Amino acid sequence: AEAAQQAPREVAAMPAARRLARELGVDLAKVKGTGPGGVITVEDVRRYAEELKAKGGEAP
Amino acid sequence: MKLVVVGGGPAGYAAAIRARHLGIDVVLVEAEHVGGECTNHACIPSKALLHAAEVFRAAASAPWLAGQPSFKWREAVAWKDKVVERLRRGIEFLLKSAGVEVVRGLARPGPGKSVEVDGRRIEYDFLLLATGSEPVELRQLPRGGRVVGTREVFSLEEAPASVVVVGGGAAGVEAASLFSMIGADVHLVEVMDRLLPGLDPDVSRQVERSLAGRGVKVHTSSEVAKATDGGRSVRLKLSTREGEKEVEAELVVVAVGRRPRPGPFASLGLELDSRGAVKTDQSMRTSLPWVYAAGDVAGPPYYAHKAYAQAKVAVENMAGLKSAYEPRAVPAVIFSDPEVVSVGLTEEEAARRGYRPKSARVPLSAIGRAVATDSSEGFAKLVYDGESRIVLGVHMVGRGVSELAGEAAALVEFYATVDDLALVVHPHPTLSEVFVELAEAALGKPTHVAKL
Amino acid sequence: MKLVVVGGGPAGYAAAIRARHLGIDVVLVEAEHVGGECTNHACIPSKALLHAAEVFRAAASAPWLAGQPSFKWREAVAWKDKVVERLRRGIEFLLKSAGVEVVRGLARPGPGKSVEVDGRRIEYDFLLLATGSEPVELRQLPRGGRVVGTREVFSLEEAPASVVVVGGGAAGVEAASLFSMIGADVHLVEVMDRLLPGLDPDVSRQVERSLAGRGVKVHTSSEVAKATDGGRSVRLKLSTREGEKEVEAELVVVAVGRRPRPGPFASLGLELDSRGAVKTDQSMRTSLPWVYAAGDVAGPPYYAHKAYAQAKVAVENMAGLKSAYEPRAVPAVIFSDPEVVSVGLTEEEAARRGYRPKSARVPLSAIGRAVATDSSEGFAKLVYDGESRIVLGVHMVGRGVSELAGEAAALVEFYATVDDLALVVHPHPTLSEVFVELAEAALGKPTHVAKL
Ligand SMILES: Cc1cc2nc3c(=O)[nH]c(=O)nc-3n(C[C@H](O)[C@H](O)[C@H](O)COP(=O)(O)OP(=O)(O)OC[C@H]3O[C@@H](n4cnc5c(N)ncnc54)[C@H](O)[C@@H]3O)c2cc1C
Ligand SMILES: Cc1cc2nc3c(=O)[nH]c(=O)nc-3n(C[C@H](O)[C@H](O)[C@H](O)COP(=O)(O)OP(=O)(O)OC[C@H]3O[C@@H](n4cnc5c(N)ncnc54)[C@H](O)[C@@H]3O)c2cc1C
Repeated sequence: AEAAQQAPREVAAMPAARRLARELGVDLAKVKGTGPGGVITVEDVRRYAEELKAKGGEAP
Repeated sequence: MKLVVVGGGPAGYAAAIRARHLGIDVVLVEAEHVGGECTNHACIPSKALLHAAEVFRAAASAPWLAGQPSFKWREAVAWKDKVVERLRRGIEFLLKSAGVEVVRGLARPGPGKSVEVDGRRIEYDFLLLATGSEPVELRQLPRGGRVVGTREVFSLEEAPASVVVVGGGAAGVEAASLFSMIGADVHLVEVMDRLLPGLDPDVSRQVERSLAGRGVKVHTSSEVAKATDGGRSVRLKLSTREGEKEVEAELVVVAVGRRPRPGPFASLGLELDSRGAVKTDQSMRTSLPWVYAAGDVAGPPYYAHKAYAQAKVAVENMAGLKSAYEPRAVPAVIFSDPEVVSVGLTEEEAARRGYRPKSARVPLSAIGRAVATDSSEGFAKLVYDGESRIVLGVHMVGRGVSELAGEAAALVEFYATVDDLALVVHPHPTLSEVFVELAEAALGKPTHVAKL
Repeated sequence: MKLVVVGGGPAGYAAAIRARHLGIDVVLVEAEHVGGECTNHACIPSKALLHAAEVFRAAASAPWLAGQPSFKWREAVAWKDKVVERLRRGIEFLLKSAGVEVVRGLARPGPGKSVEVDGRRIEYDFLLLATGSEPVELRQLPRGGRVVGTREVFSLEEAPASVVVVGGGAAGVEAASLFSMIGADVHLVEVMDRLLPGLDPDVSRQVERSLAGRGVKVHTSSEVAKATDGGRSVRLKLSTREGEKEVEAELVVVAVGRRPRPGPFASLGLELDSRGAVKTDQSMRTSLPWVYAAGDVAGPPYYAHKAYAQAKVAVENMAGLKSAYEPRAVPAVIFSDPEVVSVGLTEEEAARRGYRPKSARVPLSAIGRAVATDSSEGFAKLVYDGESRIVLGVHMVGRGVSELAGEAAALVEFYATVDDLALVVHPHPTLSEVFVELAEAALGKPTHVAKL
């Protein structure tokens, strides 16, 4: 599991974004990053989760 | 909700405090002293004595000081004891302020969800095992008399004039540094073909060169075959690649590693790995859903900061938060002279994981502060992915580099690229400028290293 | 394409080297020595002597050393000279390796796009002004005799037994530290109501307390009204809020700031700002499109690392790259004892820019390494936005904090949130753990500080 997670082309996300994604069950691969160099920030995860909720009505 | 934490080391006390923040009732059971091995017998005493030795070394080698100083071991130990006591009392105070009940004694599993301490039964909803680790012994070199473990080193009555340190890992290299800095005759014996075998090979080479430069006799690919106590000294027969050797010293320090210590809790039937470490998932939950483990008992790497991080994750999960222990970088720092830092991946590890690693290297002699503090021996190496240019690892040897490990970890955690790093303005003159230099070297435009 | 760089300090030499990487032909003109003020007379000599003094201070206050050391000023100066020479030669070597032509002499503007040096005319396509700054003088305290500037301090024949330092900015606080560490009787005079008036007020307070604790007499809201040279000492009349005071010392050091020095290039008619700094845009281009400026001549802040960063931007733009000088954080570091770091915004500045700043504060006494190195005086403060939780600034006072400024800058540049920071594993025991502690304090769950 560790190897797969650290594998290249992994999604670049800040630590708190990784953690929030886990908390909300968000797939980081689908989130667009707006941080330096396109890194996914906590804000990005939050925005994505809200958009999903607005669209589908159900939890992401 | 009630949590019993067994063990008051970094894992245990951090867990107890974080649990209180989350509104959990906590009893912490500790057999010896809060602060654990780390505060009382390992991290702190070693760093305090290394600091004392460094003050001596710097003074003794400074051409601008008159009056040759001499190192008073007993006074250094007494000062170290004060440091330890101050920090231990600090932890006691923090636990008290947080409302943690601390129970003294050896905990054992009780019936159902309970532990027993000196006949007292304490029930829990969750149990956190934070029982740490114990030293690995060498059959051919049993401790006793002039053969000691790392704990004893920091409380010796007198400084030995000669020492053989057996084990070239972090603790061994620190012990060899300590004694050589205060003028002892030191042998360092390592079974593998280099010191610090887990780290970048360039790091090992530099550390060997630096120690040898101060007179430490480094014996790699060498094993202790036999020990003979001669009363006033111990004689060790080493079997090495080049045949047998004999070394002799007043003191032998065995520092050949540690092993997880579930102790009486082994009887819970928790799943263990091949090393004997309690197996956990990323939430630090063991094979029994109400039992968590954190710190050394959950296996390597054996660092207090790993213990802190795991402990917090464990109690957050008990409180229903979905945190996970999944750092990209857990710094390894060795407080030897020179210091060693290893954060993230080495080139070899990176290649194994499918990256296309490249590296950049900068000698510390290129850094103004290193020269201006008489500390220009050593180097820093940056490992990054050749395609994405993301920083994967940082490896350094040099006096003072320990304080750069935090930034290195942040770079790896933040997926910083070398392009990003090159644009972070680092103050002049500091050692931390080496980060800019490394990034520029990676980009083919170093300022303070001649381009070949 | 041909570039002439005037001035071989941090701005000038970094520009010349970067320009060569970009394939630009470069002539660098330097009137004194490459390395500029910084390497030869400021950053490096001050840090080398502060290091020497710190080795003495640490040794003299260590209960584990026998034999009271004494500080030999001349030997310290001689060692400092060697450090400076080694670094200056290093820069000469780097320039040579990069293929930069170095011309000695004072450059003046020539006709058209040329400069003249001792009658030689050198044509250029682009000119970079990297002429640095010069000390501001005090009318009532002209330099000469026992009244010296910062340059002279580092080459005094003898250490003064008593000193008045006039100016409580970075250079003044460093000079006061230096002399007080080696046992001189020191007065420090500042016209504003606190030392380091540009920084966080808590920082000023701590520095004042620490200096006072070592016996430095700090006079804030005080101005030199009159100076009388008594031959073996100088007497200064200070006008203070509480009326007049008199102080006397063997040496007076004037460190009341610096001012940009375009020198002969003022005649080019470049636009200057109210301070006399050459105005530039973010590409470091002046009002003449073929003239760029970088470093002190382009105005404050006066730091070598700012000079490096601007210089690289300037030449990158000459080469057609669209880089810009727009850092979010330019660290301020003062290498006094204790050291001072200020990175990014203070709370006040953050509020002015429309953030909703909050702050967290951690005393260094909460950090194991600080206690184990006898350096627990001081604190760290994190400023972050209350809404986004993005780190806006870090302000610290304490022995050894200078090496933490790079990480602080990285946090600000990478828009790290306190949540991100709390998850970066920092090694134990290091000062850098204060970052985790600050982040946890901001999140209301500090581990090593009691929550009230
Ligand atoms: C010489 C040396 C130097 C080191 N230096 C560093 C360093 O600089 N930095 C670093 O990060 N790491 C260092 N380490 C490693 C570090 O000490 C450990 O990683 C750390 O102590 C692990 O913390 P822990 O809480 O898991 O266990 P410990 O600190 O070992 O604490 C476990 C505690 O549990 C108690 N306990 C165990 N079983 C029971 C029971 N059944 N009932 C009650 N109490 C029990 C023990 O008495 C002990 O106090 C060093 C180790 C050594 C040997
Ligand atoms: C006491 C003191 C301590 C300091 N400590 C630090 C510190 O620790 N860290 C830090 O970052 N900053 C420090 N500074 C500030 C730092 O020295 C300056 O910011 C830095 O030197 C600016 O670099 P520069 O290249 O712009 O100019 P300078 O270093 O001043 O270099 C300018 C060069 O241009 C040459 N020159 C000028 N005009 C001409 C001409 N017409 N023709 C030919 N050559 C010319 C000069 O001879 C000089 O060598 C300190 C300053 C002082 C006074």
